[in-house]
Amino acid sequence: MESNQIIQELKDKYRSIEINKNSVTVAEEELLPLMRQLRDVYGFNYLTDETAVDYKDYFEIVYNVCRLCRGDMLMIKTKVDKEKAAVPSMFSIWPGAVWMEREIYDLMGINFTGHPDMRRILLDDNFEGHPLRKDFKWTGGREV
Amino acid sequence: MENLFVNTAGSIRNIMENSGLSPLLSDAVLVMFKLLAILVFVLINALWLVYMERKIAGYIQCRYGPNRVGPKGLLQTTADIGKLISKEIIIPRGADKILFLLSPALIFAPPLMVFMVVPFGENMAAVELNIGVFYFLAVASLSTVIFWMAGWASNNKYSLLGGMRVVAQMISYELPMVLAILGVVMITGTLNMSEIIRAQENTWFIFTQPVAFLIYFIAGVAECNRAPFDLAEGESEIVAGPFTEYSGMGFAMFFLAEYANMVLVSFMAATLFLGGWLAPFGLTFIPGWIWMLLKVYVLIFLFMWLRWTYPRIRVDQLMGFGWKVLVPLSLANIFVTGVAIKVLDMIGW
Amino acid sequence: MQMFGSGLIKGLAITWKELFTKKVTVQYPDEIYPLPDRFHGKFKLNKDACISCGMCVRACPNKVITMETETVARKKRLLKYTMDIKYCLFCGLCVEACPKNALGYVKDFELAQYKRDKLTVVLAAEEPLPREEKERLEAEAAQRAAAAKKAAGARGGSAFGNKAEGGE
Amino acid sequence: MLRTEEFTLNMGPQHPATHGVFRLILHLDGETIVKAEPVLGYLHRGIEKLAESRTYTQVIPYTDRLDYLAAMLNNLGYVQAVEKMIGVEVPERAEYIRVIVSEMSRIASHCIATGAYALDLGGFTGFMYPFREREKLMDMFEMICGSRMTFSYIRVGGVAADLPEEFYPAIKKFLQEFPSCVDEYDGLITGNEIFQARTKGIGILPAEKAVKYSLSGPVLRGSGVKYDLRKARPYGIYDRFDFEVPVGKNGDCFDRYYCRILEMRQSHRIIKQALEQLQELPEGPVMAKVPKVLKPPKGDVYHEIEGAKGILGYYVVSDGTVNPYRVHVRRPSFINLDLIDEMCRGWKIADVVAILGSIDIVLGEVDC
Repeated sequence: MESNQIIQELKDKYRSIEINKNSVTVAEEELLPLMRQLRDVYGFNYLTDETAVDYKDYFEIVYNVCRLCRGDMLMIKTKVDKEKAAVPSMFSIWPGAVWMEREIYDLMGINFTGHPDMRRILLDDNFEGHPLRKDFKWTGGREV
Repeated sequence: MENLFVNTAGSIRNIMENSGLSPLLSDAVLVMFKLLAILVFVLINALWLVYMERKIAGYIQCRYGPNRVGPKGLLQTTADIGKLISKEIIIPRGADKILFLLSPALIFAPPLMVFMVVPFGENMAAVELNIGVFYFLAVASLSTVIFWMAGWASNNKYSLLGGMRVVAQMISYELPMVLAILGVVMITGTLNMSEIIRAQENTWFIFTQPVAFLIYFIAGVAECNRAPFDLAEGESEIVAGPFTEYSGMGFAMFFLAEYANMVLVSFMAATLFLGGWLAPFGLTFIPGWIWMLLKVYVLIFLFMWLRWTYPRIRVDQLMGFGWKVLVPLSLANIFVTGVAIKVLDMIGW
Repeated sequence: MQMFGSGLIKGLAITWKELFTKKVTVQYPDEIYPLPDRFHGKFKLNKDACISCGMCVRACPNKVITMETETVARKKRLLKYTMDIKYCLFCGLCVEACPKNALGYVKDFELAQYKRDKLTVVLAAEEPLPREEKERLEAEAAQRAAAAKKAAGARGGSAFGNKAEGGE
Repeated sequence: MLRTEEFTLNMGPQHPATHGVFRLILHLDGETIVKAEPVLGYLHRGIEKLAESRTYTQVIPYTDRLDYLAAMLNNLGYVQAVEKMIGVEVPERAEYIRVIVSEMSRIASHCIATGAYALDLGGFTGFMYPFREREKLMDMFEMICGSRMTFSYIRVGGVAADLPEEFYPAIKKFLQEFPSCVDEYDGLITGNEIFQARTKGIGILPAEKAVKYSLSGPVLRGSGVKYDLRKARPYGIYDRFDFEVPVGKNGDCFDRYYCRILEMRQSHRIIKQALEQLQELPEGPVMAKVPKVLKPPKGDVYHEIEGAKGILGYYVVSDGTVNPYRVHVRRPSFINLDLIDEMCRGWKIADVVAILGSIDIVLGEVDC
C-alpha cells in the first residue's frame, strides 16, 4: 500500500487533514485516532522521531512514523496554540515516545496529556523557562 | 653456593658465641636477623613485582610499559611509592577512624607471618615448624577480616559492597584450597614443609596430584583477589572496592599487600607441588634456593598472564563455581588419592 | 560446543603471541609522530597577504577571531589580529574562507598554556600610524588621484567612449 | 525475620563504566537491582539552540561534537538533510569518498564499543587491541582532513577536499590487516567462556518491545529485527554495494556485542568495494557548484541515516534566511536508553555494567 494511497484514504476518513509537500497536517482532536489507525491498520509500527518547532503564533509537533517491513516513512504534523500548549501523548500507541516527549516538554514547554511521568529530562528540575523557545531570555554567555 | 645462607647464619652464631653471648640470646638475635632478611625480601619482591606486572601488561598490550623513570624504568615503583607517601591521607567524615587507619597497617601482617614458615631452600626456613601447612592456612585466612575492616570503616557504599564481596570470595575459596592441600598431605603424611619437599625426591606432586594443583592454583588466584576473580576491586563495577577511600600510603599498603599475597601463594604452590628446592632432572649445580625462586617466578608470571587475558567473573558465578565445581572436585580428588594409597600399599610399593 | 576450556586457552595463546609482536608506542617527547600536511595545528598569518577583508571573522562559528584595521588613504591596513584559541573548534572554516590564503596552519600541536589569558594568540600587532605620517600619505594619495584625473581628462575624447564623460 | 532494607547506590555521573557523564541511581536489595533511575543532562550543551544562530555551514563543526566517536556519520546526516532541501547534485567522486569515510568512522566507533565493553567486564587487554586499530583509522582521518576526531570534512554539496595521495597505501594496508585483527578480537573476547558467561542471557530485550520503544542500530538488530537504513531505505550510493545486515537471535548482551563485530566485517567489505570503484572513476570535482553562503528555500526536511549507534535523523526547518530556523537531531543513543530501567531490573550490579556497555551510548549524543 503506497503512502500516498494511505494518505488519500485517511483524507476521506478525517476531514481536518491538509496535505502539504512532504507531510500531512492534522488537527489535534483527530490526532490519536489517526495515529492508532496508522499503526494498527497500515502497520506503521515504528515511531522514529517526534519533535516540536516554535513558529511565531503556534507550536508545531512533528511525528515521523515508518514501517520496518517496507522502510517507508510518513511525516505527520499537528498545530498547538501557544497558551494551551498541550497535546495528547503518543505513549499509548508507541511507548518509545516517552523520552522524546519529555525532551520536548523540557526544552519547548509543551505538555503531553496522558504521559506516564511528565518531568524534565535534560535540564535541572528547578530550571525556569524552556530554552528552545524563540522568546527565551538569558544573561551571560558569548552569544549576542 | 648451595647453602650460602646457612653458612652465613652459622658464622653469625659463632661470632656471637665467641663474643660471650648466652646461646639463648644469640638464638634470639639470629631469629631477628632471619626475620629482617625475610622482611627485606618480601618488600623488595613486592616492589619488583609491581614493575614486572606493568612491563608484562605493557608487552602483552603491544606497548612498552614504564621505561622512563630510572634505567629501563626500574625506579618506577620507587617513584610511585615516593609519590604515594607524599600524598595526604584523607579520612572520610563518618569513617570509623581507628579501624580505617588500622587496616592498612595490618594488611601486611598475615603474609609476613606466614613467610616465617616458608622454606626458601635446603633447611633455610626461618622457623622449622612441623605444622607448617596448617599454620599457613590458618594465618592466610586472616586477611579476609582486614579487607572487611577496610570496607566497613570507610563509610562508603562502594567499599561496603567491595568488603562484602571479599568476605564471600575468600571464605568460599578457602575450602577448596584446604581440600586440595589435603590431597598432598595424605601422600606425605606430614605437615612439615621441608618434609613435603623431601618427599618429592623422585616425582613432584604436580604429576601425582594434577587435579589438586589445578584446584589449588585457581583457589590461590581467588585468595589474592587477582583476575579473573578480582571482584573485590572490580574497577568498572564498584570503583575500587574496600580501598576506594584510601589515598597515599594507605592505598600503597593495600596495593603492595596484594603482591605479597601473590608471592606467598606461589611459594606455597612451589613447595607443595613443584618440589621446592629440588632441581628438576638432577641439575644440581644451580643451588636449591635459586630453583625455588625460579619456580615462584614462573607461577607469578602465570598469575599475571591470567590477569591480562581474562575478564572478570560475576559474584554469583564466582560462588557457584567455587561451591559447585571446586569443592566436589577436591573431595573426589581426596577420595581417589585415598584409594590409590590403599591400593599401592596392598601391592607393596 | 567445543570443550569448555578451549576459549580460555585460545585467549592465552593470543596474549602469548602478542607478547612478542612489535610494539606500537611512539616515544613522544623524543620522537614525534610524522604529522600529515593537512594537519590542523597552530595558526600562522601571512601579514602582507592579508587584505583584512574579515571573511575569516564571519566564517568562524564560535567568533574566535577579532581583527582591528585602520584605513589610511582609502587603503585598509591590518592592525591587530587575535585568535581566542580556547573557543576555537579547529574546524578549518576560517582558513578555507580566506580569499588570499593568508591564514594557514603550522604542524605544531603543543598549544597548551599555563595561564588562561595566554590562550589568546596574537598573530599580528602593529601600531596605528602616527598622525603626521597619516597626513603625508593622504596628501600623496590626493596628488596621485588629481594627476590620474588630469591624465584621464586629456585622453577623454578617444579611448573611454561615453564612460569617461559619465565620470565627470 | 531479619529486616533487610533497600539502599540506593549512585552509579553517578563520575563512574568508570558509564561511558561518559551518565548517572544511574540504583535502588539495590543486596546486589540485585530493584529500580534503576537514569539521570541525564550533565553534558547538555544545547547544540540545537546554538545551531539556530549559525549559518548552515557553521553548524557542521557542531554536529561533529554530537557522537564524537563517529563524527563523519553525524556530518553526513546533517549535510544530506540540507542537500535534500537545496536539491543539489553531489558529484560521483564525492559520493564514494563519503561512503569510504563514513564506513571507516563506523569501524572506529565499533572498535571503541568492543574495546570499552571488554574493559567494562574486566578484560583490560581486550580494550587495547581494538584501540590499536582505531589509532590507524585516526591517522588516516588526520591525513584526509587534518583532525583525528572532529573532522567537519563532509560539506553541503560534496567533501572539503579530495583524498590525499598517501591515503591510498595506508587504507590498502589497513584493509589487508583488519580481518585478522577482528579474528583476534573474536579469539580473545568473543570466544572467551568467562566473557560469554557474563553476557549470554543477560539483559534480554524482546524484539517487539525493542520496536515499540523505537530502539535502533545494533541494539534493535541484536533482538532479531532486520532493520538497517542502508538496506531498508538506501541513501547516497549504498545500493551499489553488497553487504549483509547481521542480526542477533535472542537479544541478549552477547548478541548486541556480536552484531557490532559482524558489522565491522561488513563495513570492511563496503570500504573495499567502494575503494575499487573509486579508483576506476576518472579524476573529477569533489564539490558541486554551491553558493558560498547557503540560503535554502523556505520549508523543512527530515532525513535519516544509519549512524554507528543507530538511526541518526536530522529535522531541519529553513525560513529562507542564512541561519536554519530549527535543527532537531534524532539521537540513537538517547532513544536507545529509554528501556534501561526495565532491562536492569533483577540483575546484579555487574550486569548493569554489561547491559549499559552493550547498548553502547555516547554522552555527547545522549545529552545533545
